[in-house]
Amino acid sequence: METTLLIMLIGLASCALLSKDLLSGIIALGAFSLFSAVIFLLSHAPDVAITEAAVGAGLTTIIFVWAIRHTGRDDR
Amino acid sequence: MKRWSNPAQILVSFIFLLLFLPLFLSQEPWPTAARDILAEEAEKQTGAENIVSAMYLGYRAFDTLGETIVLLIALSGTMSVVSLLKRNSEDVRTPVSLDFSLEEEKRAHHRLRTHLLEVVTGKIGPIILLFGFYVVMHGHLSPGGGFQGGAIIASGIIFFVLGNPHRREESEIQRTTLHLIESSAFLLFLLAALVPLFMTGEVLANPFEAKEIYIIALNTFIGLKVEPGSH
Amino acid sequence: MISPLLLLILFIISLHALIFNPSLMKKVFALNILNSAIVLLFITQGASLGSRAPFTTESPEQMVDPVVQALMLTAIVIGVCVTSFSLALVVHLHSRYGSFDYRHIRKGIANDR
Amino acid sequence: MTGEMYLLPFFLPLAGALLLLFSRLVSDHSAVRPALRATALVTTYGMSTLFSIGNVLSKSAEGFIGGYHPGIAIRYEVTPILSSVYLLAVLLSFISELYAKKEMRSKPDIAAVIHIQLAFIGFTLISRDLFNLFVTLEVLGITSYILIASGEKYRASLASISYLLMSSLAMAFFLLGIFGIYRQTGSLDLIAIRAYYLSSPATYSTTLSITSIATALLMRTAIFPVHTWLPEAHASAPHHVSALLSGLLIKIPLFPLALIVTLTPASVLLASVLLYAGAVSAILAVVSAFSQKDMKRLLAFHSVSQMGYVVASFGAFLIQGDTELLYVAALLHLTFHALFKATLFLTVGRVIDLTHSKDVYTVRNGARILLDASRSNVLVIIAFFLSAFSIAATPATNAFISKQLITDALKDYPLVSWTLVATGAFTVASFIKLSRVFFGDKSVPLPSVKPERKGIDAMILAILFLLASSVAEHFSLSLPLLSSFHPYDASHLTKTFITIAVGGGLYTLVRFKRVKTFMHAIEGLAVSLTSMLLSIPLLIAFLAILLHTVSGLL
Repeated sequence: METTLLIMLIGLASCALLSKDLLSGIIALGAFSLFSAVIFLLSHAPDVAITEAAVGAGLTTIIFVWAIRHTGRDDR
Repeated sequence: MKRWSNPAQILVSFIFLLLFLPLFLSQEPWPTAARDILAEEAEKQTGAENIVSAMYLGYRAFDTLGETIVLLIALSGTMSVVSLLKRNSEDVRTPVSLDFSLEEEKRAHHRLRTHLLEVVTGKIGPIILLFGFYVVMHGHLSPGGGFQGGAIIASGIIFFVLGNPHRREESEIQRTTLHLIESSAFLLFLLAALVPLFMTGEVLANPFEAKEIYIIALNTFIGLKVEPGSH
Repeated sequence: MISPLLLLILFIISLHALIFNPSLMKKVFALNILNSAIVLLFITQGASLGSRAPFTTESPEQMVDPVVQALMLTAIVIGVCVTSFSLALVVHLHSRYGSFDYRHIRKGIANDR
Repeated sequence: MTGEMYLLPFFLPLAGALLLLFSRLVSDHSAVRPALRATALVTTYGMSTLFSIGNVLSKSAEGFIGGYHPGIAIRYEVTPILSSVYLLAVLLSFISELYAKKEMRSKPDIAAVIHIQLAFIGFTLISRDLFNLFVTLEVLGITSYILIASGEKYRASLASISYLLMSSLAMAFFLLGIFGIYRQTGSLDLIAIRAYYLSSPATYSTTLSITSIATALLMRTAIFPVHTWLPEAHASAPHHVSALLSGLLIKIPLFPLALIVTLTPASVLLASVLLYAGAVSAILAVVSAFSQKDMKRLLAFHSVSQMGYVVASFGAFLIQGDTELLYVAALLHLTFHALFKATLFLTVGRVIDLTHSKDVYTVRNGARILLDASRSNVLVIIAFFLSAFSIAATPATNAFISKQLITDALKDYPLVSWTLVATGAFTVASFIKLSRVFFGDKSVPLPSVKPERKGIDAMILAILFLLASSVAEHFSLSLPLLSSFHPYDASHLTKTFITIAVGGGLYTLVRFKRVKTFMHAIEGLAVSLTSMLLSIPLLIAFLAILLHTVSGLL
């Protein structure tokens, strides 16, 4: 289970780092955080999971979206 | 096509992979000394059943102080850079809801989407706020605590703001309120750190008979601190 | 055994992007992933001790290590703060030079002087 | 004082920062605002000075924050030496804030950042816990990114984000190092970790973890080859920030570094790396400094170079372990450098502000321009020349003592010692170059400048420097440890005069065309962000392999 999730994380990370469209990159990053939160939960770390979900998947995504609203979504 | 990943660079990264391999794959058993002490003493010393909270706000509350201060100054730094941006661009007075949509999505025929957003956020917002307060107050018993709860409350507020497309940013008033909450939370946290110094001679020690009060208080202060910080 | 290896791969992918990708935005992405990789490493390895979340219970020998969890809470928050400030700087630079590529920005700054 | 009252001076700046944050709530024209600001200044600088003096005069104290269980809680240690370094930090932050008092009044946030930085400088000094060091270093990092970017220039923003990326990468490796050490020792307390490594063999993972942490600290100290962020960051920041960062902040990570170096069983090797890296850093940076056109870049490269002296003697001290002389030499030079580098940045900053140019080749008549602006600027000119003489280590200045002490104490390592003497000659040359800015042809018409009313700061600045300088020199010579050290005997004076003469000679060499093209080539060298970032994992890997193979051979 953990292995599958980790492989998905690697996929999402590559997706975020390679995509030319920043918005899809940000969504991939958000999904990355969400899956890491699931891994934390599976590793018996509920506190870290709740933090990662609230902060990593929530706030960070909002900050990123705010940023590309000011810059445009092309990675130029 | 991608000039930044030529073979030489991939080789360099591969060498790093080999060099750091032993650190990641080390097979030594994980140390248990700290866990055993904590399992024995944490609840007695701090009053928190959640041992992570006991660590975070008891044994290592000093790290948490550093963390909240990072949050405080990163926020004020970000704000000061952002205020430079606003000065340069004309669309200062866009509604907050549009702040989170991209350029081409500002058009009128996306109204339906906004309407949907309005209804959903209006219903979910209060529940999120309630849940946030629950997480803050129960940090010593269950997973979560001030930081997480604060972040959840902040998301709830962002939901409210998103759901209300007609509201303009009353930036001046809002900023003052935020500053007030933020500074008072910092004051309370600092008091929580320093008052024990004069009561018991230790910084950040737990001065109460009922130990969990201190943890709940710290959780609340951090929640207060985070909540405006996340806007 | 397999999960630390995967985390190492994740670490190296983000390290590679952080160093070699010229786009500042992608560098910030990579920094985020780099931090997450280390946090994941701490938590998954710290969980090798047992099979219970760290709450006071009758069987402390089955509990995972609470120390690393508390440390990682702090590390996650600090990571987010650094990300938000760096994004503000990136947006600030982009507003003037219209690019995320640091080479382009540096040229622009040299021309401005 | 009892218990953790020792910690009080380190918390007071936080209270000061808090007052400044509250002052944002008051309207701009209200009288409450200056009152809050004044209280903040008194709390931060006045009261923490008082309590720190108390700490310096009393014995060392150690304990765990919150008085919790050893092994889990955060260990701290307050010693008189650390308290004196903290006093220096208080002094420099105060000068820096005073210099920019107009800006500080309109931006209480930035002033609060300076206060918070001061508090965390203290925490970094006293912390004896690995993860707590990570947190305090992150706070110091984020405060410096914000301060660098506070100049609102795009150049400063790029410098700030380059520094941010490089330092966050280094801190990621720091965290990885914590992982390596914690999984072996099960502890974060540096004293316990040291005890563990004394009794167990070092594996490659151990070495890798320790070098990861050491590299992060070296990067903050700006030692070759991870110094590349510094010149641009310190040159593009506002003047008072440059003074604060160059004078103070780059020195703080040295203290945790000394703790980390002594953790490893191969500490002697790592310390020798410090010794030679310091020397290389000193000579390379001074050559770059000599070639610079931008006045502030020139000064920034000198910071790297002077840190080379300090790190070299720190390294030698850690190799020998019991030679107090080297430690004292390093600390004295660190203190003196903090004083004169801050003064140099502030005085040169004044010239830059008045002439609107940073070009060391075209700005002339600086002294007359300064005097035209305000009569009291004569003190600025005096302060500049005193600090220039100090950094060039001419007799009767404070750094003369410390540099002689360092080169003397390093006599067991002739290569390093002579490199540092050569560095001295280049330092003299580049300060002749910089001083030309103040002179010029009397017949040339001056650009018209607005008269300014900054006299009081200039006076405070110059007087503080004069006081500090003479007190420091007097004090250092009266240390019992230095009773057998005579800086004013024939051999030292001859060496100094030869160095100065060679420096003058080097300066005249600039007339030759070949030298000029060479200098232009060095000045044009721009380090790309990629190589900046790459240098960190490369250095970690290099050090780890070096230490591991060499200690395996021994």
